[in-house]
Amino acid sequence: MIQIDILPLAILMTSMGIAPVLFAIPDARSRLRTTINLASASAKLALVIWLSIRVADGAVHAARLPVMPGLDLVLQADALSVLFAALSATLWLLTTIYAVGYLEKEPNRNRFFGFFSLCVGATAGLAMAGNLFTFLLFYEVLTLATYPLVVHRGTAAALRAGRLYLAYTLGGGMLVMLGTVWLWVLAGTTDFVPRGVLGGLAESHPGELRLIFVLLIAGLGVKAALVPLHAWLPAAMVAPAPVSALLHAVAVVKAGAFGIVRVVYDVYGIDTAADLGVTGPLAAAACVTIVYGSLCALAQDDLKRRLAYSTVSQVAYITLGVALAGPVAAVGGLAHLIHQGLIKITMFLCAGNLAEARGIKAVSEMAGIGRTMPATMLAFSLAALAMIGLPPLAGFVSKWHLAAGGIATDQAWVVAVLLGSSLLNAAYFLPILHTAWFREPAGAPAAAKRPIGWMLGVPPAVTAALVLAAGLLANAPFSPLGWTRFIISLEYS
Amino acid sequence: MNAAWLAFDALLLAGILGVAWAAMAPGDAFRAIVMFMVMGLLVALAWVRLRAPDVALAEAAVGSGVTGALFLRTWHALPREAGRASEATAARPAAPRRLRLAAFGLAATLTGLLVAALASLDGTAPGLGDAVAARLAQSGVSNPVTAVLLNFRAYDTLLEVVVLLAAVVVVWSLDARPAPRPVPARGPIFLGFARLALPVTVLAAGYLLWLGAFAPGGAFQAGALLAAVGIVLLLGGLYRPGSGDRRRARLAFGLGLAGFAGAGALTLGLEGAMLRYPPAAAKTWILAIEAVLTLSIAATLAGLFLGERSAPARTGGERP
Amino acid sequence: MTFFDILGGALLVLGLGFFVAGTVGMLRFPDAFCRLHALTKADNLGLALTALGTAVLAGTWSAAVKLALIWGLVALASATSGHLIAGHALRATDRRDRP
Amino acid sequence: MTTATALLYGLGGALLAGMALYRLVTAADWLRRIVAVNVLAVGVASILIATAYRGPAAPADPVPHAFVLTGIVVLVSTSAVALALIRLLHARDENHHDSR
Amino acid sequence: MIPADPALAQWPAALVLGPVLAAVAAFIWPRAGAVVGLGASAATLAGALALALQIHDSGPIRTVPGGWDAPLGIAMYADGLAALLLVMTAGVGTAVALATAGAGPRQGTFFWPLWLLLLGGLNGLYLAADAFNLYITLEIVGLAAVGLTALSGTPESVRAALTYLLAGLMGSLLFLLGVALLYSAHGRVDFAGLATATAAGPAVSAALVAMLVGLALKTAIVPLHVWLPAAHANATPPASALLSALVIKGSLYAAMRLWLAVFDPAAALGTLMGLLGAGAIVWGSVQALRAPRLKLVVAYSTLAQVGLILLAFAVAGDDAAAVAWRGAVYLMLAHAVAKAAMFLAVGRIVAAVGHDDLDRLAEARVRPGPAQFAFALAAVSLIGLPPSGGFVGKWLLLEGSIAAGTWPWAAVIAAATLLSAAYMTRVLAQFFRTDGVPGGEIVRPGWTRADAVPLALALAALGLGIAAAGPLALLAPVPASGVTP
Repeated sequence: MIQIDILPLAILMTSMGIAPVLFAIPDARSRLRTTINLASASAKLALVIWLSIRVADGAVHAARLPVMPGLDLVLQADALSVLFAALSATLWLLTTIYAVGYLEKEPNRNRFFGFFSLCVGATAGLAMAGNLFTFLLFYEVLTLATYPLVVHRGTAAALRAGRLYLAYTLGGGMLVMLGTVWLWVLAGTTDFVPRGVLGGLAESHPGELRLIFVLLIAGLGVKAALVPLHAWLPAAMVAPAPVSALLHAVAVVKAGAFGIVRVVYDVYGIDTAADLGVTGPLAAAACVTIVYGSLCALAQDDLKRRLAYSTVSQVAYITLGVALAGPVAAVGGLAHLIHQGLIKITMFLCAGNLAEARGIKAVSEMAGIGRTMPATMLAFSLAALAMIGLPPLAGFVSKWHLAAGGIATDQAWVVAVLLGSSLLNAAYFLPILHTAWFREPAGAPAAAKRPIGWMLGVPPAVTAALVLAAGLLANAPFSPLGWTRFIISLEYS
Repeated sequence: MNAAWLAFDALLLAGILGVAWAAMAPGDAFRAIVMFMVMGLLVALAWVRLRAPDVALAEAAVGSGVTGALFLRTWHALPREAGRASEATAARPAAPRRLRLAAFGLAATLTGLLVAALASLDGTAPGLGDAVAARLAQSGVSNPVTAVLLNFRAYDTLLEVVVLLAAVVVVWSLDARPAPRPVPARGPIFLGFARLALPVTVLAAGYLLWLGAFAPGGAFQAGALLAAVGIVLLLGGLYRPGSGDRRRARLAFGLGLAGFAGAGALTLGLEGAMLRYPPAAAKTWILAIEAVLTLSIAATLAGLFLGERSAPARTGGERP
Repeated sequence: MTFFDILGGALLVLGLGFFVAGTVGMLRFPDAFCRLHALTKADNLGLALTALGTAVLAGTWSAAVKLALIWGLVALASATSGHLIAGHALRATDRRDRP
Repeated sequence: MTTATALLYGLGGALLAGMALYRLVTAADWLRRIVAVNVLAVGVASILIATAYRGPAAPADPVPHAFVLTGIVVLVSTSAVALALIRLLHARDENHHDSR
Repeated sequence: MIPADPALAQWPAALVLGPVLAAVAAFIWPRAGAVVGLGASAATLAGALALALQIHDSGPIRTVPGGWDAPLGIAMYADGLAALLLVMTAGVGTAVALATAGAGPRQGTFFWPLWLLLLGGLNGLYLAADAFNLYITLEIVGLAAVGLTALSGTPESVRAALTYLLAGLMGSLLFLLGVALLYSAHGRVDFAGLATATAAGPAVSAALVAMLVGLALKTAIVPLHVWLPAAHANATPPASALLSALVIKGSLYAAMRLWLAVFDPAAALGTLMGLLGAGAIVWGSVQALRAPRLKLVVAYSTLAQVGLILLAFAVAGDDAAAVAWRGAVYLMLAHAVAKAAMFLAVGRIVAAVGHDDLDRLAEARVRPGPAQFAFALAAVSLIGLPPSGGFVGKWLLLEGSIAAGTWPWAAVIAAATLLSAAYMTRVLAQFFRTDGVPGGEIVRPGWTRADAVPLALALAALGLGIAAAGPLALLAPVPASGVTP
């Protein structure tokens, strides 16, 4: 039966519904487009806040539409949904402002913003997906909507990156589909239910369930950029800066990580997963990714590539937190979903500003830039330090919980991994800061290409502030950490 | 006696197979066409032997006659010069050995399959002969084949007429550059023959149509005869279509189907089932439909023979 | 075996003979004209005798009339077609003779 | 098959079909292929007619006869289209030559 | 002998008679062609929808035109499967007719009667419950299709039409051979009787083989596909749309119907069909990846898509098979809509760019955005990505093969998805590529009314993925062993 609930539908439509409008608006009418964009983005943010309040009160919001016998399209808002939805809504607003400024006078803006809002809409759908079927649907839509953004420049390099992106993500999508269908055939349901839906199947069909788990995680791991499925992410940095922000912070990699969380917690259930012995390998894979990503980052001179590899490593923290199968670690992992997003978007927006203002793309070109672009570099440095895990910044909070969780579930080796990766983070971020602040520019500093308007300046500043706040106010109820604690209290009741 | 008949059948069959092979053999196309027509006549003979006079008539008139005429017209339109003939008519220069082997394999498989199938039949399948005989009285006609064609399975026949119309639509949709037109056969002797033969043929066609109700014959055979009349008129230049005739021709082509399908719609409305005639008036319905069909079929066959656009525009005369 | 059966059979055989003769001529004679000559004569007569024989065997007047009609038409047709073929052959030879 | 005669003609039809298929695949020119298709059809028809035969005494089954009648008309229609296409193809080629 | 409810009984016959009569009118009065054509198509769509609702509520409808019941008479049978294809045909046809309404004079003159004959023939084909009846409808469809192929009048199209005609003729004669064998074995050719007839043997299996091979020729199942690429790639866009969206579905449906309703083929034969399907997927995709022309890519993708549908024949197991069949039918539906959209979009693109040479598309200065968008949306459905009809069909097919435990087929389906994504991306990349343009500003023509139809069809293909519940409800009883006696 069809079940209608305005709130989730409205949140979906605020970004998906306007996409056709944005497509139709000719390039010239940029003011109209911007107005629509910002209006809907703010509206969405407001709605998500409203939703989070309702969910905190324990209200249930669900809309469903039957598609195939027994398989419904379900939009259902629970605490975990709100976490992801809030992240994407907030960052969408900021990224949109940034993108408007960034893409001034470029061709195909209608196409760009149309697909951009489709992406965010798909993300909202992913966040509120009430079952694996719905999740798969939006997972693929996200892939499709992102491709035109990756190849937006229309250059040979962009198209190469696009092909790589599609090859990986569609392959991953196919794996998820196989896993989902198999699960559906086996369990007769794909619903997300806290603590899992498999019931007795774990005893009767352990082998099949393990295979399905591998299929699902491999498929989701592509977007989450788990090594060795990560190659598309560094390649995709040819895309414009707002798109990088979208890929790394707002939508894509997060979708993968979020999916892993859903599968482990709400399909298998953390205990069942642990019993099936699939969490251990997952944790191992996460650790490998953490270390490998950081090592690769060390070797990059191109700023965006270095950031990309750091994402590979950082997103694995989320997976790790989930895979450690303990409440504390889980809090750390989920909190990092938010923290990493805030941190990484700050860095990419700053990198974009450097490129726009001074044409700086490589670390080696950044000598002395701290003096010419202090505000930008201040935000960047803050984010970098947070990423390294300097107290009391956001990164520290999540890493601390991860470590504590590792110890709690007596897997102390995690601490070693975390320390190692933090050292590596320092090893590839501190040189940047050093070059930027303390090095003399070799020769004359690069000439200014264009001034940084408020549209380019404000968003990174805000995100940087959020990074600070997320760390300082970690114990406030609606802080990322606080909300994560709330979620985990449900999962580990 | 029986053995003698079997011998005759075997001989006839051998003749058919031989002529058929000759008809398909590479070499002079004209010879092939003539052989094909001969085969048609022999086959008609064989089918008379198998007590299928209606089909034999149709095969002789349509399968051999009209088709043969179509072949000859096309052959006539094609160039004789070897070099270009190959480009115009050849799909492939010649069959390489591997292809021939493959083809032989295919053919052998098909024949083998069929022989096995036919040999396995023990003749227990009753067929529908008795069912037809049982309901023949209600059908309105006494020739069982006509009863099947226009009453029991009239829907099939309706669709068959659709095929006929589809064919003429397609042929007329192809705008060929005026292909050379057959030599108009003039001269007193031909004219005399035409004056005498054509009316008789028309008469014969009418006779066949009327006969169809209770004896071998019917709309298609009659239509074929009339078509022949038309073709002779056109070939002989006794009748030259003008530009205005094109619409009239379309009308004639469509008429049969319009009538038949119209009857279908009418019965659907009146009787609640397509082509279920009022029992009392079945024969009237059938004959009416057949009459319209005959004219339309004749026109259509002639139209197929003539082809579109070229036709009215073209003026007779020697080929270069 | 009545007299009519024998008569009819005999006529049929005779007609068949003419057909055979015509066919042989058709195959053996050098050019179109001779072939036509052989053919038309043969099949007119041959058909006439065959038709007559069949009529005798059938033994009804209506059948006889129909057969007569058929014979007449065929005779007409063969004469005409013979004429046409001859004309074609003539033109063909002309064309060949032309330098 | 009820009688030897029917079987005989049925097998004859099978042979015709086989021969036609062989020629259809190997034939070098379109005209010959259309001839082959027609022969194939005659082969199929012969099988139907043979099926309908119930011996010299009994009347034959009219339904297969109706099938064959329909088939003959369908085939002449299709052949007419094919031949018209061949003529058109030739005309086009000729234009092609003239344009050279 | 007389159907239960005469009012009901009229639908099937009317769906055949209507288009046929309209075709005659459109042929006799060429000037009225467009009006008659559009009107008849729309009316047929309405009728088909009404019939579908009727069947959805009160089950299959069986009528006997002529009032003589089978086996002597001919039965018409309309179940959910037939109804679905009727709606599909009339729907896609109406859309294409709308797109054609403004085409050139010659097309105008002859397109309409040909299309209406095709429509009538297909309707008759879907409703046929009698092997010989099915044969004639196949011939109608075949002739009309050849006419549409040759409509563009180019030498290539004429040659293609001739090859197509010969292949189709060969196919229908093999089918007729099968009918003859069936009659000689069972003494009847109505599906209901054949389904219940006990006597099997060489004749029946020979009939099955002959019919399947014949239909495979008409459906262009690899390796019997040689005629298709040339025919579909050289016809006019509307003709290509009709040919690839509807015509091949006719013979495919016939094969499906016979498979389900008349014969109960050995599992081995099913596996063989599956293997053919896999071969078709690989061959079609590889050719699409290498094809130099846009229209050829689209044409070759048809081969692969048909191959995918064939996999349903291979999935055994009762429930699993039912699911797989539903998936196959839904794939047919989705492919029809999406492929029509795609060919129309290609037509628009070629009109704007002036050629369909794939490698030179990136250099084109004109970028018809709406048409390219429509193409992309259609591609989404053809690849089988959500939300689209293609996805739903693929899901059901996967579900069937996994439920039946036939893993190889699941793998083949996955491979098919990725391959189709590969060759579609090959085209899309050309649309996005802009750095290849030799100097000068890129021209981006805005929306025109002519873009509406392809776009609408493409969106409909996506809509099939959301609103799948209704159609699938119609298919619920498949395979209720096809025709109930």
